[in-house]
Amino acid sequence: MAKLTRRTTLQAAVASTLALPALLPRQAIGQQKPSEIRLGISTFLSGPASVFGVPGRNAADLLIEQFNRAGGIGGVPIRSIVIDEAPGVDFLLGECRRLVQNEGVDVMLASISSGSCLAVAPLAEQLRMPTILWDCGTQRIFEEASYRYCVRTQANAVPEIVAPLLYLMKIRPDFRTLAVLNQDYAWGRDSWAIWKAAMDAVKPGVRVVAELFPRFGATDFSTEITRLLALRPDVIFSTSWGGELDTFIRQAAERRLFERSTFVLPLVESSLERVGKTLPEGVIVGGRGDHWFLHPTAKDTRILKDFTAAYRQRFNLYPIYPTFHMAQALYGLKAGYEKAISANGGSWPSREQLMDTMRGLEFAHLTGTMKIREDGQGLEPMLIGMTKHVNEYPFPVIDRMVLFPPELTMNPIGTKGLDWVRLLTPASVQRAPAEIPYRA
Amino acid sequence: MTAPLLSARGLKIAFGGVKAADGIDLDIAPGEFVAIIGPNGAGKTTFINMTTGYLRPHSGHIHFDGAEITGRPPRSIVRRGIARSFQIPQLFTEHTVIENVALKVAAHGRFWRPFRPLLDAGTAAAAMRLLEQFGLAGVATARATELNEGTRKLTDIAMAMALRPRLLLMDEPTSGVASAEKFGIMDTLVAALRAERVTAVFVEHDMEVVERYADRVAVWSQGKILASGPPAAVLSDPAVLREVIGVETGHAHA
Amino acid sequence: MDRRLTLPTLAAATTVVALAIAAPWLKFVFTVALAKGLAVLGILLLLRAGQVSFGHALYIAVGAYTVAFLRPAIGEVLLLLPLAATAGTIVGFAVGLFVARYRDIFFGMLNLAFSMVFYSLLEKLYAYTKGTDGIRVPRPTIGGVTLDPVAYEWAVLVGTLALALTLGWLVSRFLASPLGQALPAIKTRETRLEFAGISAKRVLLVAYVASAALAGLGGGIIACTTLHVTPLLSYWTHSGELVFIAILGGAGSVLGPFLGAAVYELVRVYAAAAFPDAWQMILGAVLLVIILFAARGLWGMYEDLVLRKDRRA
Amino acid sequence: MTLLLFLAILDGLAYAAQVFMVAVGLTLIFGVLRILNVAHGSFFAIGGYVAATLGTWAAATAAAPVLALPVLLLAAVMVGGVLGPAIERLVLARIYTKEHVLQLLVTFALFMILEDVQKLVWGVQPIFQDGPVRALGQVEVGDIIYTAYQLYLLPGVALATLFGLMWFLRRTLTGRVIVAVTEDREAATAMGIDANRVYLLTFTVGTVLAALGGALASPTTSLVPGVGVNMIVLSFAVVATAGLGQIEGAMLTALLIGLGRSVAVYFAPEFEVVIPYIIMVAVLLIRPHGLFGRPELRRV
Amino acid sequence: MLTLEGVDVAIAGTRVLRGVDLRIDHSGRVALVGRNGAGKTTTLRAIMGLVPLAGGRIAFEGQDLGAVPAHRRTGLAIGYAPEERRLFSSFTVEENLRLPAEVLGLPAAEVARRLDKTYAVLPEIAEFKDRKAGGLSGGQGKMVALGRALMTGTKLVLLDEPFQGLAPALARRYAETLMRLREAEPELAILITESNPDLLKPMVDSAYLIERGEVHPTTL
Repeated sequence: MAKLTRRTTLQAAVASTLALPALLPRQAIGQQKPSEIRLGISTFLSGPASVFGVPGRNAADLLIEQFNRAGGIGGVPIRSIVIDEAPGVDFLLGECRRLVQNEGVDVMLASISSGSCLAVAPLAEQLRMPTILWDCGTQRIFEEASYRYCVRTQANAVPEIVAPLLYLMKIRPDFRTLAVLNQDYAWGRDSWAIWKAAMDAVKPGVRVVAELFPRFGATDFSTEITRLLALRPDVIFSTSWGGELDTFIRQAAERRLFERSTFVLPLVESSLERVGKTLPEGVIVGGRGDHWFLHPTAKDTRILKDFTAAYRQRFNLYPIYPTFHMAQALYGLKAGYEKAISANGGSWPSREQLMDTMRGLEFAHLTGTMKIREDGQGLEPMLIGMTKHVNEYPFPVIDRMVLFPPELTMNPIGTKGLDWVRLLTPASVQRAPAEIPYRA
Repeated sequence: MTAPLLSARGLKIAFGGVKAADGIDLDIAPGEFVAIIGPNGAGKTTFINMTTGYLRPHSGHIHFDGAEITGRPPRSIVRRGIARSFQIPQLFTEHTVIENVALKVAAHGRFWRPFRPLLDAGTAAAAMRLLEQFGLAGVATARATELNEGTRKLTDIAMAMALRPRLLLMDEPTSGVASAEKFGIMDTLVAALRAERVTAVFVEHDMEVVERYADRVAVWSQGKILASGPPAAVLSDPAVLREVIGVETGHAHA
Repeated sequence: MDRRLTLPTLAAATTVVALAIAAPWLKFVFTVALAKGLAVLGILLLLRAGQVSFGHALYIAVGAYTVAFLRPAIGEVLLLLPLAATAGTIVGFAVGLFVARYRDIFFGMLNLAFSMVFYSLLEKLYAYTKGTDGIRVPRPTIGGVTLDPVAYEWAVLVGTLALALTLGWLVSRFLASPLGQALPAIKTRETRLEFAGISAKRVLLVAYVASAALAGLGGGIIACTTLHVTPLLSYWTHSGELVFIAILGGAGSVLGPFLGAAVYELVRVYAAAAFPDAWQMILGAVLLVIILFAARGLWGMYEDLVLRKDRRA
Repeated sequence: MTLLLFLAILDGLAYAAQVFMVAVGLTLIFGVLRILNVAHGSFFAIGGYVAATLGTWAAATAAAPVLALPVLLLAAVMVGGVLGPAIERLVLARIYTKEHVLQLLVTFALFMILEDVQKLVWGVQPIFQDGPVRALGQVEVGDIIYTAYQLYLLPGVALATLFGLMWFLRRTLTGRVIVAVTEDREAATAMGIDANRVYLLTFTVGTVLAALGGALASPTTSLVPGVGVNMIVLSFAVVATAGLGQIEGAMLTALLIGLGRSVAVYFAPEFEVVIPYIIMVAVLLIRPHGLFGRPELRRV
Repeated sequence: MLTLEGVDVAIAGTRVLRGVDLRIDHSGRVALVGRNGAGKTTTLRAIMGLVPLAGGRIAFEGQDLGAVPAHRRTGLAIGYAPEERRLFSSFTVEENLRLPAEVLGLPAAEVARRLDKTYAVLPEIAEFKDRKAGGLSGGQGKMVALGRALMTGTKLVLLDEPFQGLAPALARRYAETLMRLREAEPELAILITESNPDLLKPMVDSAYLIERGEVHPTTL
């Protein structure tokens, strides 16, 4: 393969195209134990979202090595093939087809971008390709269609936004004004819509003083910050991430915006190490699930400690939520295969058997156990807390943690998240579990 | 005298202080063949540019066939029946001679039919007829870049004729052409003009050509018309000789 | 049509079908490539006039979103595609009226500006476009028949191939017409056209609208193939990609765009497979090499090879 | 309201300064070489990355606050001084005689290559080095806190660049040589000017300016893959609106865009994204060759 | 001093100069006359290295100019006043004059000396030396172009159609200037092109006729 692709002439490209399919005669349903599990992974390797994509890929490399050292899945080693989803849907769908029809991939782990997931899911059905949606956040996927070949091993936008809102209500119930600053693209708009609907339900009458949607990829927020400084909202909500969130935090800190308003940053867990103690104490932190390398209940477990150590040793960074999401996908896949194999009397499961097993599956991963619902949606708790500066780390840690269970934050099967959040009541806040303080 | 085909009154234009036209009055009668002579930079080409709409005079008026055309865009003026050729022939270098002419034939007729080939039967025939008239049939399929200067000049004029003008303005039809060729070229084009009954004005430096072919000569100097009349009379006028000394008189060939 | 093109055209069409039979995943890749090739065919028209649009992804997106928006009401490819082309034509005419007045860099930049405004709108008008998540297009019928996925993919590929052949032929006819032959005059000296009684602006406008229609159709096909459209379709790098393909394929022939598009997609696929972290660099290097050493593109290389063979024979 | 407007103007000026710094090198290069350099955004990004790298190194030394600002300039000179001549000699010099489309695409190819080079060198983690901002401290306007970097340094550097360039082009021999080549390459050659050297020099200066833009932006923004992409489009809009090769025009356009954008953020945030394009289309409608552009005389 | 031997030049595939032989001696004043489009301008451009030679050889003081890039030729003490003036319009007149001398790296005193010399020959341009070249009239521009050529052309100046487009009064003034130059700089060689030979009669000692790119010695 590598040898073929290195040729650059047209003839060679055409010739290799012709030759490749012949190299890989595979049956559509392989009941026999394969020599390896081929795992296609789509992630961002270029562009701004590679901040998540590359850590996700790194986690996959690390865990697949670990799995393979321990005998792979059901005795079969895993081999991953990574593709870049940055060039857009038309390219990604072509690549997925190539992976499935040419590379003989057995399972796909699809995508960070919600747009990619929405496009890949129907293709997975068409190709009968077991697909795990490993990081994309949109709740639309399982609400608007049902898929046999797709499951998601993490939560979705609904709990990811509802949990920080409930936390805010618990910590600072008296806020009256709020401003939002989100990236101007689907996630920024979606997450604001959920927040607004939920907030109007649990605390009617909050005045939204500014809705700022700077351009996706913006490099400067000083105008927005001036405006926020002038408006002095009680709360500033932002689901921004990556470089833009870092920029916003730095610029806001330099201009002491944090002193005037309470910040709710549901994705800031992924920026903590980079922004360091520039991010002051008292900021509400989320990480799209119960992911943190100092997870309050899992931090002393072997599995998390080893992973964090190995990840740090290899990449010189602490793991962030996309690495946890990737780990969940891989642990889920492993658990699914193993359960299906044993249900199948020890013989290798078909794709359909695998996917049927995935539904309702409960599996252990880095920070605990989680469950995949019958509709394919994963259920995981939401870890929300507040920044605190400690001496052990050069960046903020999370204190006053609350682990919101899915029952409290996730809409049931058959409902639409955006409708369901309108049914939340101030009483929902009362059901929140107790805070867990940070412990070194 | 019949009403003039072209009538210019009080044309003025200046470029950065240089008066290229400083009150030009000129009438061209139907069927005339008028030469414009004068030193380089006297405003001869500027007159052509104003008449064809490329430049707008700062003041003055031009009428063609009784209608005012001052300041109209070139394409509107072409449509009314004034075509021009260029001192440096404006050929489409990537095309053959017949394609060049055919394009102008089509421009005058069926230009906006997007899927009809340029060289369809009608257009090709019309183009070929023109080429024959100009003695260019032999080079019809040659590329424009392969031609010598004289042939390019003729092609350029044939292209202008393809627009079926009533008035043709030619900018130095024999410049850059070897002396041996100049009369041949002029014979060919004058015959073609006569056959099509086209009125023509040409800028020329070569007095032999002017004497031999022009019905009338207009002498340009510093943006003004110094004299106008039959070649024999004008070219013996001492004032003209003095002012228009820049025109090659032939003695330099000695 | 130039008879020299017949053989390579047939060979190329046969190759596409043969490869798609041999490797099913190529059906999709080739369909997208041919659809982009249609848009590049439009770019070619403008290149003939010496103008480069750095915003033609706009019309691809217009076509694609037309299909996406109308799909709930109209479930038929044979209706959706003409509508996509029509939408491209209409938007192309409106924008063309404005941009046809400008040349060179200004022409390129204004096209870029319009495409970026459109891109922003697609992202902004979240209520209608679902922003960057994009709109899913349920598989439409073809000729009233609901096809299974594989048959549908074949039908779209073969249909696109037929469209590419037909439109390629029409464009080559167009280029041979007086109107098409007048395009180079805009590149060199457009006053020549004015002195022939022809409005250069109108000539360019015709070419522009045609290019927009082709790109709109290409976008429609892309929507019917990917079955999911996102605003990224109209991003300026995608416009750059179209120009890239035009130069890669070679502007000398109507086959160039399709050749270029197919090679571009294949190079990208193989570069991405071999170097997932640096495929863009490979593409850039290919482009650089083509421009520095074979500026007439792949078609120019082919011509050189064939001509040399002819001379030897 | 008045206060808001005043604040909007302050923000607009700071933003305009950044926009100008990005666009000025591009417009200079276009003025002389007649090449619209798509790789300009990459130079911006690499300038930023190198500045951040050097800044991190400087921050570790004892003289951190003193070094914070000079390293920005150093980074720009390093990046421009290496990449500019290398690219001009190895690539651009081969295509000056080719069509404009090809020239544009060559820089597009360079952009694609540099984009990945930058990723391979600096990775995908956002990099942030705000030493210079911290070194300069804060300023209070009313009860609004600004950073001195944003309020004084950026506009100051932009003005210094503008006047420096104007002085350089009008008052120094090298500058006048550049202007002479811009006006008439052949006549300049006939006057003894080596146009190739002028091209090399101009491209290098333009590259240094692009890198300086990036270096100046690096203390206030995160460097991530793709940070250069957005800059390209914005600076193209500035160059076309200004009139090609017009440095003062670039400043005026940057001001229009900066003020337009900040007013939009205050009063109609939905329009913020399209402000540069609206300004561009509006200006070109009225002045088809840009604010300061002169129509080139059409040849018959 | 300057010899052209069998010089061929082709522009866009058309041969513009065909085997041109031409010779200028020290302090020689030579006219090159011919009609528009005959190849006069191309001859001067070939001498200045602005068009590539398709054949033949140009030598200056025995040195083959083929080895001297175009921008080095003013350094050989050749000055050139192109047709159409081609002044740098955003510069002042004096900046235009200074530029070629400064580009040569001449010391400031030498530049000043040459400037004084130029103003002495062309006193009228000293009057508007601070005006922008873009605002000059045609005649003024011609004078400045001549002055600019004199700033580097201490051995040879090439004047391309200096009289073209000048009103008779201006042409007379320009001719007087050339006569003055002849007295001020007796050593200076001059090559003038012109379509009107009579204008040059009083000021040259030999002449060539150029026609269709071919050059023959002639008398005026």
